[in-house]
Amino acid sequence: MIHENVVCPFCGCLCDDIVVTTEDNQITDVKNACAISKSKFLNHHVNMLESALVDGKEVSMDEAVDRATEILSSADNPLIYGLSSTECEAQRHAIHLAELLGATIDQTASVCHGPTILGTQDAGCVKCTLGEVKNRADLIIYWGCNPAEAHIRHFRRYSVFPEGLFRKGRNEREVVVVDVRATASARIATTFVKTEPGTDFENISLMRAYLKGKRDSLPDELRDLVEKMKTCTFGIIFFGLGLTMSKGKHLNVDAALRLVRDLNEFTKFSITPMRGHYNVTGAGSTMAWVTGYPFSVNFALGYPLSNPGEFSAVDVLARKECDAALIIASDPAANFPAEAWKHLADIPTIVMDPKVSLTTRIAKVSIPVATAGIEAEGTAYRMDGIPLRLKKIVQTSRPSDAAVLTKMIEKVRA
Amino acid sequence: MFLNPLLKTAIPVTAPCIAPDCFSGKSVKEIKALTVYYGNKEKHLQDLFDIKDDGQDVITLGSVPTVKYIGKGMTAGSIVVKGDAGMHLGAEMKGGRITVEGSVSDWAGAEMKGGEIFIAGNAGHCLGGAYRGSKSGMNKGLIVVKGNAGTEVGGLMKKGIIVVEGTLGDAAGCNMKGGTLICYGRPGDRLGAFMQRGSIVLYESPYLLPTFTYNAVYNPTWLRVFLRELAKTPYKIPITQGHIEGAYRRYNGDISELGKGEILVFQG
Amino acid sequence: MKIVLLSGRTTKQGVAAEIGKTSDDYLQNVAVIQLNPALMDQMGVKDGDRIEVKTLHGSAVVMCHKSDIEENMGFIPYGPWANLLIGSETQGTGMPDSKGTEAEIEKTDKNVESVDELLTRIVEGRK
Amino acid sequence: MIIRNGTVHDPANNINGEKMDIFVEKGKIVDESDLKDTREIDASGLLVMPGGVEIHTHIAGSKVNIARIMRPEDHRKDVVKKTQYRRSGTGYTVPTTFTIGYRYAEMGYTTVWEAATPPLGARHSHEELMDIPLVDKGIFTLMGSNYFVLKYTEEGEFEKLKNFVAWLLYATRGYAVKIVNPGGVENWKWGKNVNSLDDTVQNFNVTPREILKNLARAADELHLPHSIHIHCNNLGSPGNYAITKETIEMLAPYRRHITHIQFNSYAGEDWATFTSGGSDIAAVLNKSKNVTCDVGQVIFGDATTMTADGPWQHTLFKLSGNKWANSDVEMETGAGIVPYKFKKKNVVNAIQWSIGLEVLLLTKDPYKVFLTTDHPNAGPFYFYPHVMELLMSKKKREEMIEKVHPLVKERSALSSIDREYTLSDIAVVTRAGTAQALGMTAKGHLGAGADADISIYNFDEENIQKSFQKAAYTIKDGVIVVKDGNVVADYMGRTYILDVKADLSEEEKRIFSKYYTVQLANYPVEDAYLPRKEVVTCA
Repeated sequence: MIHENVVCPFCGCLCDDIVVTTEDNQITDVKNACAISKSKFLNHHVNMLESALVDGKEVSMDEAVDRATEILSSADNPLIYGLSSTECEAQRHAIHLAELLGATIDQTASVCHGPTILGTQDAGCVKCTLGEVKNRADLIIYWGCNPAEAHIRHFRRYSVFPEGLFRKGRNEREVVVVDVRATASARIATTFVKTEPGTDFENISLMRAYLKGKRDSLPDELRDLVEKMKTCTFGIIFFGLGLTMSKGKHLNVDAALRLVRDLNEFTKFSITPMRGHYNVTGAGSTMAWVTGYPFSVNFALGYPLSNPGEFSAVDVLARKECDAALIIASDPAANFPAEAWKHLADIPTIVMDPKVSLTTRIAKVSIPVATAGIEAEGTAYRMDGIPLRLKKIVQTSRPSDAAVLTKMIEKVRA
Repeated sequence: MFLNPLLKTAIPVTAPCIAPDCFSGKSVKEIKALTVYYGNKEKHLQDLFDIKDDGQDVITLGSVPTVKYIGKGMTAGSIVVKGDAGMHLGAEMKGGRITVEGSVSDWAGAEMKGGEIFIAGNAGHCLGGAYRGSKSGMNKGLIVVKGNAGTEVGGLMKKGIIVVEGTLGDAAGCNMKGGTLICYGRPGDRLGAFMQRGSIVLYESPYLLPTFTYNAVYNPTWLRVFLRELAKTPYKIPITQGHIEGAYRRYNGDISELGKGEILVFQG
Repeated sequence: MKIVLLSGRTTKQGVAAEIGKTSDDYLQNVAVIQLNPALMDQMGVKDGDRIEVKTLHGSAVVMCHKSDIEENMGFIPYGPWANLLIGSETQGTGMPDSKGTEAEIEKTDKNVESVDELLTRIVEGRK
Repeated sequence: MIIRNGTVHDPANNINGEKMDIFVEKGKIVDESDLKDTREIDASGLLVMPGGVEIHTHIAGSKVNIARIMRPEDHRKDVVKKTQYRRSGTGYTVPTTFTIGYRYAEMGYTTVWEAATPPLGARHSHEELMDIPLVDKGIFTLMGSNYFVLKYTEEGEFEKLKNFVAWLLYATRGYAVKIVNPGGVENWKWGKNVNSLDDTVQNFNVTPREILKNLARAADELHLPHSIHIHCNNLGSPGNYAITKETIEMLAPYRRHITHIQFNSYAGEDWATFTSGGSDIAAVLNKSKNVTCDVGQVIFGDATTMTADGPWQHTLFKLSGNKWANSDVEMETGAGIVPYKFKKKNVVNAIQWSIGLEVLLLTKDPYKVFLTTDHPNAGPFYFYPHVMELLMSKKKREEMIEKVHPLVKERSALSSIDREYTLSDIAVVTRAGTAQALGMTAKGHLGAGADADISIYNFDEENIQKSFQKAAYTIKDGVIVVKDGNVVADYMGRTYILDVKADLSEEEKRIFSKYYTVQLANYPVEDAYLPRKEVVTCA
């Protein structure tokens, strides 16, 4: 059976033109996909979590869910974390569960583009959908990101190469890569601007001062860049963790957002974060419409309260503040500083995941679930905020994240 | 009133009721019954503290590093913490005084509008700062820290004074719109990022952002008056005659923004 | 040798993670550090040699790969090995310092820990 | 269910304050003879009206959510605790979805319309609507700068345009054609705007006038229940009442609804000479047919402005110095968000405040002008009861005028207006009129066959605002969802969509696949997002 227009559940590009062939409920071929996407579709059944586990022992699904709910209900300060690699329906249920439990809930943005959100909360954000870039952009800047390895089809589908309404293709666009090392992405650039690690804030500040007419001490390379930005007809900055994770974090992003704001005095300019996980944007969206806040939310007082640094997962774990944890579609033992995830091994941790992960290895309860976007349908939001419908292309007896969470909610309410 | 904590875990306690405004006019029995949260569990104050009426109006606490929002929004009276305090100490306070004999966690004095906070140990991040998204942080009042402070001290500050005798983390005075920040130790990097107005006074040489420009060496008249007044406070701030009469190098910035902020570096 | 440690995504890491984090593919592609050949010569190491990386927060043994990165830098893909080396302080943002940490590197005979060994060591160390 | 002995205001059925009983059976209003369920609500001494019908608000979708994400400082001031029946949330200018549903229902509103959905984000709007409980709801689809609309207007291909409008309403599960600063939003994609009805849109040889006329005609010929819903050009600018007047007049004889007309009723040359154009606009409304409007009444205090009018939002960012978000959507539209604070002592703000009231009071037929705050652009929707009080009481208006900038007395006619709204007038501008303008035949009245959406108030003439703030009962489809001002039930309302059905031509499909970044097959909103859909026939 051939499934067309499948939405890829890997990165924030959320490519929706994947063609997947299944035979006897097995994926046998994947077309249009990048290497990672192909690996995800073709290996989705490899290393699966075979059965529900409590303390390493196989149990029935119901027993695992019962045990998980008992642990969470009796905790004084439970943490729910993950969400970015599952569908919005599951996210909405997870938020509801957090509310009922009086838990802290955080999603993976806090260790990814969380600083981007903090920057936006200070400065706002001048952005556009990816099609605007394809149709109009004559200057494309990738700053502190490496789409050639992380968002592999971004160049081809959305920015550098495609023909758009007002741009014929690659030769009508200037492409600049700004990074601390010559990444694979730098190879497709018209210009590569190499910067010293940890100097983005200084560089952007100088560029902004230049735009305000203070022209001293701006290195030639940056002056050429800012002149290009001023004089293009439609410019865009795509930025990544090079800005959010390095020294300055949200202030780096804040500066970049202000730079783009300033550039709109001269021309049309936008900026868009290169979101990592395929539905991390959705996690921020669902949390925002239900609680008002996109991440790091606490329900201990019966209403939502947010404060990254206080209710963010890394901080809550590093300070050992939580006494139980539910991890949904994420692997903090692989992604968090060891200092932070160690605490997950000390408390009863519950993991919902289709696969064996580092966190399932240290968890008290493991619950196998369907892989969203392959075995379960639902909504996901692309990095630019466009929602698309994930498809179910393989049948499974495993419940979706949303179904397991619904059960937990019923049990907590009972 | 003396509150001896009975807390043995790292579970955070939310207790904005520990404030003179809330205690005043209440009997000991009523105070004991005030609502606090231990994690997500609603409790009475007496469940978490051994409360003794010591006949004083001052609220005295033992070491409470996990207790948040002590003195939140208080308008008068006094709190003494005989040890460490948790996050949001004195947040949005309008008057009165808080003394911490140990160290405090992040957001102490955040968005405060008056009153005084004295910290004998270290302070965390966002001291006298703003909550995310706010238009302004500290807007009047005085904070004195004997030890070190974390990042983004005095972020979005509009009015008021912050004195840190130890070192500062990065981005102190970021987005500052007014007020004065004084540091005696090593200031962190990117001081005054996005600064619009206000003054940062330093007694060790900083690494300055390239968007601050040198103006002059001089002895600012306002600073003399200011330091003399500050010396009168009971906090033993190490102000010398030399500081009052000496010369300062003045830098202004952040020129990527309005650029009317100043950083004064003591020269001698 | 002192370097600035960077971490980030690689395609190989992405592909391997989808096979499974306990797979050999993952170990081969993620427990690695990319270094400049000149620096490697200076250290007397060649492609595939083991390197111990130490920071304020911890240490990890990884395999060394040639790359056109700057001489004063080292790149480790996101994953449990990189995460042994970074701290959990987020400065009130939620985000730990994942890029730009200072590190010390040296050649070593120690083995590269597998995911299981690494987990066992840390979890056992807690008890 | 019998609602016994209430004082009923059902102006659509010419019932203006009669003491009578209302009968409800299976979610509908029925004649007494059809009643089986004989439970009673004693409404003696209480005011009974149809449930409120909101015609223009911003409650769901991408720009609302960008505003939520951008404004944590807004949420901290207004927190909503969970209860047995109610989810938690935050309120103030951009409330969370659940809180929106509760607050509308608590005021006695039972139907609300999200007024501006970018087609590509329609799925998002519907997904949020799924989390807005208690009320019926739906979306208007943004079309004023859509590529195909511009293309077919330029080419003079009206039939193709009409087909495309129908298809887009189907694909987005939209209910009405929304037009925001026609042409200006496309020009903003190059950092520019349009300033008159006859300016040319860059790269397209069309004018705002042509876009408006074509869409108005399409909406009429498709027999859409609601007319085109227009956010005029030059919104927010001094002197813009002229373009508003011209827009209303040149669109005759087509039906048209001008939204948040306060923002488009400004006289004067610049900010210094800023004056109300409210009475001029009311005069135009009084003499025109087939036109309705809502006011977008200013509420003093915090607001969050959000609109597809990107160029205006850039101007507002520069005027206010507040943070600014912009979000352009490929092939279709854009959006801008800027927090704003309306201050009593600010002369422009004070005059803006007076204009909404002027238009409401000087327009003779209440079926032409409706109460909105263009939530949250001019202020949050839950201030409606405050505005009702000002409409019903000249004394309250005078008290307010004394508190605002004194120039209001010179630059606005408000202080000279004696009219006081009756309860039936209130019922028209919040219920009967809006339902009629929206073509919702089962809403806005209490005649047999209507939906049993009923609000009951403990009305106190001395305390009008308080009376309308918390309904004694809000009944939705015959279910009591609010009692004594508190939510007492968990209930899911319907989503209203149209029965339009159209296909794209091969040529359109080709253009779509070339210039959009999503597959056409993934574009139309699936039924999964309409848990309770109500399909309205266009006739």
